[in-house]
Amino acid sequence: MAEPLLRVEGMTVEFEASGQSLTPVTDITFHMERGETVCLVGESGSGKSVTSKALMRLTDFAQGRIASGSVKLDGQELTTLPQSVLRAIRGKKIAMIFQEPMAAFDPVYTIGAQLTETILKHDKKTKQEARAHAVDLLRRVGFPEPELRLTQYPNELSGGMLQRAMIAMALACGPELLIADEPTTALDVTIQAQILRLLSDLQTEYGMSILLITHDLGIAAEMADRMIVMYAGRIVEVGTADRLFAQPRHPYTAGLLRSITTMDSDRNAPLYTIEGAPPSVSEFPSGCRFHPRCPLATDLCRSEVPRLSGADGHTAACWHTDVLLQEAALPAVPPGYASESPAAVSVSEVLAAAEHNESTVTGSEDKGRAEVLIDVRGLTKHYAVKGSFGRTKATIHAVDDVSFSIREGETFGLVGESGSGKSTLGRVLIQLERATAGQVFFQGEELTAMDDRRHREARRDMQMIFQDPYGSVNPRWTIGETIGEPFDVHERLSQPEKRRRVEELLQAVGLNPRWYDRYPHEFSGGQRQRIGIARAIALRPRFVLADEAVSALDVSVQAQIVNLMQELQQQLGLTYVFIAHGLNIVRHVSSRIGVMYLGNLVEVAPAEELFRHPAHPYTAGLLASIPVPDPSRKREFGSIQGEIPSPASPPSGCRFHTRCPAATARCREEAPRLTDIGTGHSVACHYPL
Amino acid sequence: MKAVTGFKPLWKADRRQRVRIGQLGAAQLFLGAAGLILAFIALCAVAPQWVTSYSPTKIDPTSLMQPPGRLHWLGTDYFGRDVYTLIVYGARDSLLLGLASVLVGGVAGAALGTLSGYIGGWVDALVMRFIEVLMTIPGILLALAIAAATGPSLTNVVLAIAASAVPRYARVMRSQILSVKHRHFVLASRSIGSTGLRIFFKHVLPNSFAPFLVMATIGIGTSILAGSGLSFLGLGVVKEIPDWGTVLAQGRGYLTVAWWICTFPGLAIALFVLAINIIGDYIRDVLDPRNGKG
Amino acid sequence: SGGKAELPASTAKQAAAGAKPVPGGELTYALATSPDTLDPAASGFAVSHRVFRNIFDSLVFQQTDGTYQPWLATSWTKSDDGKAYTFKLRQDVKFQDGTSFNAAAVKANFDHLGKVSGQARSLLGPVASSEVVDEFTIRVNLSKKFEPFLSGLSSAFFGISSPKALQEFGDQYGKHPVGTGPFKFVKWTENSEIVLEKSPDYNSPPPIAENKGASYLDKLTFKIVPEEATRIGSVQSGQVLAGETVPPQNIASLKSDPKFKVHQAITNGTAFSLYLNTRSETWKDLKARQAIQLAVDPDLIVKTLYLGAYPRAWASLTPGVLGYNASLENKVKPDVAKANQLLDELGWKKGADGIREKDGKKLTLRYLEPSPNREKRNDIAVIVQQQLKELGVSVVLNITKDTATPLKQGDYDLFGNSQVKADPDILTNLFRSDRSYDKGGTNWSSLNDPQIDKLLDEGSAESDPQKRKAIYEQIQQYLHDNAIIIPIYVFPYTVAQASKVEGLKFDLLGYPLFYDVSIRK
Amino acid sequence: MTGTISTRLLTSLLVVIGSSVLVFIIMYVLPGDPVLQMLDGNSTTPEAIAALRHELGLDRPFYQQFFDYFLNLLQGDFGHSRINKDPVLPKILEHVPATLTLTLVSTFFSIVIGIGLGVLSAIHRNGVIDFIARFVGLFGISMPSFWTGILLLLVFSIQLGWFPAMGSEGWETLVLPGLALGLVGAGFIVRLVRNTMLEVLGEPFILTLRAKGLAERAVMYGHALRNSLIPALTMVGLTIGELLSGTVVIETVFSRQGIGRILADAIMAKDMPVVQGVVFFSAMIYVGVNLLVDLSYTFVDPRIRRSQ
Ligand SMILES: Nc1ncnc2c1ncn2[C@@H]1O[C@H](COP(=O)(O)OP(=O)(O)OP(=O)(O)O)[C@@H](O)[C@H]1O
Ligand SMILES: Nc1ncnc2c1ncn2[C@@H]1O[C@H](COP(=O)(O)OP(=O)(O)OP(=O)(O)O)[C@@H](O)[C@H]1O
Ligand SMILES: [Mg+2]
Ligand SMILES: [Mg+2]
Repeated sequence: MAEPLLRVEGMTVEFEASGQSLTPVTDITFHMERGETVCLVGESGSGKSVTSKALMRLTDFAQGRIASGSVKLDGQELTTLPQSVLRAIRGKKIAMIFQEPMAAFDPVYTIGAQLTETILKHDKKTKQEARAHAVDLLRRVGFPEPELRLTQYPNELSGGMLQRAMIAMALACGPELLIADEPTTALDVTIQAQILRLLSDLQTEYGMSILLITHDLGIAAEMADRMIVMYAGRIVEVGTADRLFAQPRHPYTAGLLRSITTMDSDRNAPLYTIEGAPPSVSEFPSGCRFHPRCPLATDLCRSEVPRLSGADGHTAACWHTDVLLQEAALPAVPPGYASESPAAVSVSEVLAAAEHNESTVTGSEDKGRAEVLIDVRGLTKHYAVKGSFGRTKATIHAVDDVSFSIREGETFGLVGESGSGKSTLGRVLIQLERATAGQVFFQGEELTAMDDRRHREARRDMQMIFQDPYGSVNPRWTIGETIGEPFDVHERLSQPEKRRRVEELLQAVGLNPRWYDRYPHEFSGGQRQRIGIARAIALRPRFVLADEAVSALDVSVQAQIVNLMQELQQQLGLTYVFIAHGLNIVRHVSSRIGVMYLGNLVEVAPAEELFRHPAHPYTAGLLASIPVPDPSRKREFGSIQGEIPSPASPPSGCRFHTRCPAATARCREEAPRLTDIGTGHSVACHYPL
Repeated sequence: MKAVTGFKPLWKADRRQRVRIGQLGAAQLFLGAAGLILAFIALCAVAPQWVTSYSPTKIDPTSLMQPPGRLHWLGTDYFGRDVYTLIVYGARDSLLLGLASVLVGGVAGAALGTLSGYIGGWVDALVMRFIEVLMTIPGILLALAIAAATGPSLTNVVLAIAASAVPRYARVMRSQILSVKHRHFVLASRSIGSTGLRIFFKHVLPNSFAPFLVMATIGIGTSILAGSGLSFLGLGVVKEIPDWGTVLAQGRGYLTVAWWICTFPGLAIALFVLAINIIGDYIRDVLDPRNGKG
Repeated sequence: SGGKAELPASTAKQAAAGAKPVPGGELTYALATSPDTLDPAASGFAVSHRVFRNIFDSLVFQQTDGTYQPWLATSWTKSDDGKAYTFKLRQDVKFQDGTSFNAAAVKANFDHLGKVSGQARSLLGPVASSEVVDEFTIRVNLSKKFEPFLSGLSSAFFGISSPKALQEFGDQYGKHPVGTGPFKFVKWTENSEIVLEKSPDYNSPPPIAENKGASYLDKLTFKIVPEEATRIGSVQSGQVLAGETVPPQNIASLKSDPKFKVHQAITNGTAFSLYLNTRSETWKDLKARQAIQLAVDPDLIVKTLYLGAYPRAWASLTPGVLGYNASLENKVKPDVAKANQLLDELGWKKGADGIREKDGKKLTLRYLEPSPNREKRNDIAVIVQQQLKELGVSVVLNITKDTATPLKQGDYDLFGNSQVKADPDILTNLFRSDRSYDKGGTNWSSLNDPQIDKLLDEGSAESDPQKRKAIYEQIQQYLHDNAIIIPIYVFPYTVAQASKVEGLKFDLLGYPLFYDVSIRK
Repeated sequence: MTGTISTRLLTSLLVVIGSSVLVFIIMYVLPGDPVLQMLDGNSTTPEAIAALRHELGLDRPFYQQFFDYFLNLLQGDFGHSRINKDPVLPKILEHVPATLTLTLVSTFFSIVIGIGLGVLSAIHRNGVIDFIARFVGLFGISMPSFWTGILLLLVFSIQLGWFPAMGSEGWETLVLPGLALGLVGAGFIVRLVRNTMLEVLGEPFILTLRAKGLAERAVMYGHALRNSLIPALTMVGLTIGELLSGTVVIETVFSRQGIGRILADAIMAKDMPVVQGVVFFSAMIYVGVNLLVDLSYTFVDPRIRRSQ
């Protein structure tokens, strides 16, 4: 057997920080063949990025080092090479693409300068040749006007464009190994599909190997020849994509696979979750690092580190693979895990205890009545972009003439590409901002006509969960203070009373009440999002707006939060508007879904209906862009082409006509109205599918 | 516990660990030294007679301009006063000058900057123009104007220095407020129905203080120096016991014959500024719960 | 310390003493402050005078012994009533702009006096008119007898300007001075330098000059260097050839260095003295003032601050001025016990903090002193503060740029001052009752004694030097007895120069004379 | 972009006018009698004093003086010095270049030293070099400029004779004062650049550059430094205002010409027209420099350029 392109043997990476050493990655062994696509998957913090950076010895710049093991590229040992030699390999033999294209470019140089810089560094070319090469590269990755783009600065390109440019830069010197570290997480589903297709096209063309790092199993399924699953700094499973999806040999992989929401998962059952949170680097558990969260864990797991074993290139590091393979399914709820968080106390219990001061509770039995809670009529929000002397330079049509209603107790999902106006609609809906035109009725009362004071009152009933679990809590407040703030504002509670209520809330969202006095930075993302939720439900609102409330979280944590939200909804009779770009999750939680495009609501339908029979070409395109976590259903990425136009000058007629495969002259001229096409399904399209 | 995408800013990483670990690294050593210096200076300010046995005012023609030695560690000045003793006794006014002017200028500047940044709109425009106007007025003119209003005194020097520092504080505060006021936790507080005032005092203000604090720690040093600049121009206050800056200004003519007269007070200022900076950074870290615990 | 090896010290000395001055070269001279204007009649600053003397000649010359010699005036007569002076003028002198020097020119200068406000007006006193008698004869009429008239005439503040230039430049004449002196004005870069160059046809040297023709120096540049360290450093490093007001602490090392020479020329006029405000509520009491007189120890001040380089003063006038009362020397000795006793007698009792009190009022002395610290006078204030503290007097220092306001409002108990003038009549402006500050005078002590007024008037009118002397001695005695002023020191104008600069001289007032200066190659 | 510039110009004008008015009021309110100060015991008569007061227009009511002054200013007439009757405008124009060059040179030194040390300090974070660089920077802030000035003068001019101790003609005279003044600003810049540099070095794009195989030098100076310049530039813009009047000390130490000294002298002498003129000019310069700084951002940072 020929020597593989890359062979990593027992690699351990250490970081040194003021005398303390951290080992985020331990004993990594894998290889990559030429022309092969290998996906590295795992939860956030599992060491994927560190692994990829260590391969290029980029960890050296972060006070890290490869403490042991070997990395051989083409038989050449990289771990002992001096930086000067390594520099000739970086960018030339191994190239890298990063997660956030916006942040990966130096903002003060043009795209062209940064491209040619790479070329000139590695290839003996004149400036002209380098430039010509750059133009060529940009054309390859699908830039319509490469010469023009060369002279532009990173901030002048969209995320999708930048990611293409990034790929062009990585390809500049014809690398043998391309490492792509979450290349599409920052992008829209539609763009993501475009980029992934580009990558696989280029791979065929250049015959290079790709190490694709992702936490989206859907992407892995679509792209990978082989997969590597990491957990807490160790590889737990390696195998071909097909076999790994078909028959995971490690409980963690199995759990991950189960916690994915797919288009066909059962909406009525709660999502499967791996309980607990991934451990932090400084306190990795002994033995098998997954054992605290593993339903199969035994004493052996706690004390001994399992080694990768298995046949036919499908290996797993688990003591109980055989048990896993025998059992049809894992136990639904794993037994108590050794984390500090309390065993999930039933929400209903906790809330029942706090019931006494609330008179009206709309239980789940009211769901059927389906009264209209919120009615939105012709809602419009324009932003004026101010020039000098207060002149309006441009008007951004963030939300344009949107009408729909939300029924009591339901979850209304909002989807659409980035910039389509979802958040704006949400903000105007709960009156965090004033609408430019249109009305919002809440329980029949017109919110848009209230004064500030009345608004603040009305806030009791309308709450919001923010996307960003880190930024949405005051870092200087203890979580108790944060969650208790609504009580300070609306109910003058005594200190002990407030504390009691907050502790109940903490319990309700699955946090330990003893953590009242802790600061946000001491919590994980998922835990912080629970804090946000606790704050949102503190005043027993009727309505909660969740704007990308789970987008920033890991899949497994996402599932925990979604379950929590749904449980709360049932207990408290909440009505949600759920904004997300993960379509699968929206489908799972929503009863009805609205699709937005460039400020317009283009389609509204019950969730199942929308997914099964999308009527708008845009909806159909969106759905087609979703990667399916099933390697057996690999398809062509048949997604929408191009990018969303600027909301400052939206296209005439149907705003989607510029990207619509079925657009006609009529679409260019006449804006379609949202019309009912039966079974609560409305669409704004002249030619619904 | 925290998920990290890409490399986190490194200095942050190591600072956090530095504080967490609490082991005796170079940083702790500096901190300790800074603490000692400040404690000593504070002692000088409160009870100078404990730290030296000489009189700061006794004029002694028999020991003029003696170089540093056993009797006079840092030498004597042109009045025959012990330089070390001068520094010790001068600490009080120097501290007063540094702290009071930062306090006055800082409070005024922070208030203006806060007003400007938080309210925005025409208030912002107005305040910022005023700040700019203030910046174009030369410090000496302000010093004179203020001195003229009430006669020359330490208070006036403090006011003058404070007045010319106002723009700096205002600008720092404003930009910080501007960046904090759009943070999500502010929006979150608004979304639960908090009033503007509440949001301001509970969320915006506490989170805007760090850069201001850094600025203020530097400001203490510059204020002492501004005092010496005024003395240089003859606008300072002549007191029985001069502050460090004044000694520096008055002793400069003796640099060639008695370098120690104005070098040691200068060193005293430098050490003080250094210590204040180290402590200032430390306080900033401690005030930030992200660094203080864990 | 040792001489240079290649040039034995003796040879150098020989060259200095024997050889004729070598013409040529440029003298750079560092001034401590900047002149305000180069229009002699418009200025009152000593520093301006130092520059004027080179551009302008005067009608008469006052010798260091106080007598007068002809200069631009060849001879003069005084009328019997002492109110008219007639001058015969030199006929061969030309201004630097080519204008002829004559009686009309002198008259133009007298007329110019009325348009500006400098020291010249007070120096010349009651000048009523001037008339051209013939082309080279001029008569000046005074409204009353004024003995210091010739002294005023000899001052460079009444250096004779070209009438053409006066006419031509009007308001701006101060930037374009033209005289008959040995140097003509080239340029003045404000705050930086004043450049003069040799006037080649110069033929009107003062009587004491050794040189008779054009100046030896081609160029004379005054650099304005306010910072002491820079000024002295520049002399030491050779960047200027000479610099004025060497601080006492630098004198010793410069003196011992053979590469440099230090001159100390006593400036005449009034000694630097502390003027006690006799109108002050607290200090109008003679005993109180005497206590101060006994408690302040000028010897200590002179020894500490000036390292003995400045002589201690005993009387209001400096020793070089006519009428100096030498009998006052060593008359006072510090006597704190007696001073304490005097204050006790007045009922000022020491309080807990060591400060005396009476009727709940603390015994304070408001010490007014202009800033910056010229001639270390602010340091004197600090010493006096310490000395008086022992007496139980709290001295409140008001050291400020703006002395005008407190002076005008009388908000001070003590004010330090010295003045430069060759004639004892200087005391009129200092002590005559009508010469209060707000009226343009300098009666810092707010003295209001008809007897003194009378003596001052007599002094200015008396033409017999012996009688004059007696009058001024009497006044000084009075000032001492009544503890009006406390004389501290006599200011020696100190110049450090490179040894190769030769022939630098000083006049009666301590002003440098550059005409005879030459630079050894 | 043009819109922004015109707005900036307009507000700048407002600032200049505002500062003129404020200075006028300050000068008016300042106690002290300019006439008495001018005569200062030159034994003139009360009549002469009154005449002078009248001549200077000081006997007129405030509003009249105020309007007269600004009406004249509108016609470009800055008036005459009260002390020596010099017309103010030429006087200022004569001195502005010296101050401006000094300011520029010292700014140059600030930037070179500040950025140099700041970068070194960031690159060698927590190392010996870092410590030294930071200490030098702090020392710059903690010693008054006259002290450093005199020290430089004693060493480089008097001992070594490398540079002249005084004067304002020729580049040689700019070195020492520029350095003395520049060290102060450098101290601030070191601190600033170090922080931003470290921040920038933590940015993801730095990793990209390294992943491309670029040499460290290119990463540090070509990319990280350029990205760290904006805060330093802002700082410079702000300190220039302070520098203009702050030059008086250094101008005095090095016997340089300059509006700093003119201003100080004029303020002490209550020479209102001169004070007004100088402040007017330095306000203009201040405003102009900050305009330039803002514009220069756009050269350093394209994000600002194109977004306007
Ligand atoms: N420079 C560093 N110094 C110290 N620790 C580091 C450093 N870089 C990363 N780590 C730690 O290593 C662990 C693994 O990080 P890594 O970035 O590889 O995770 P990841 O799997 O890529 O996660 P994500 O999906 O969030 O990108 C994290 O806990 C992180 O805190
Ligand atoms: N305050 C504002 N001022 C100006 N424009 C704004 C403002 N807020 C939003 N916009 C613009 O309005 C449009 C809609 O933005 P919005 O945030 O509502 O989109 P979104 O659908 O939530 O996108 P994402 O998925 O990225 O969150 C965007 O083009 C955005 O740039
Ligand atoms: Mg990562
Ligand atoms: Mg959004």
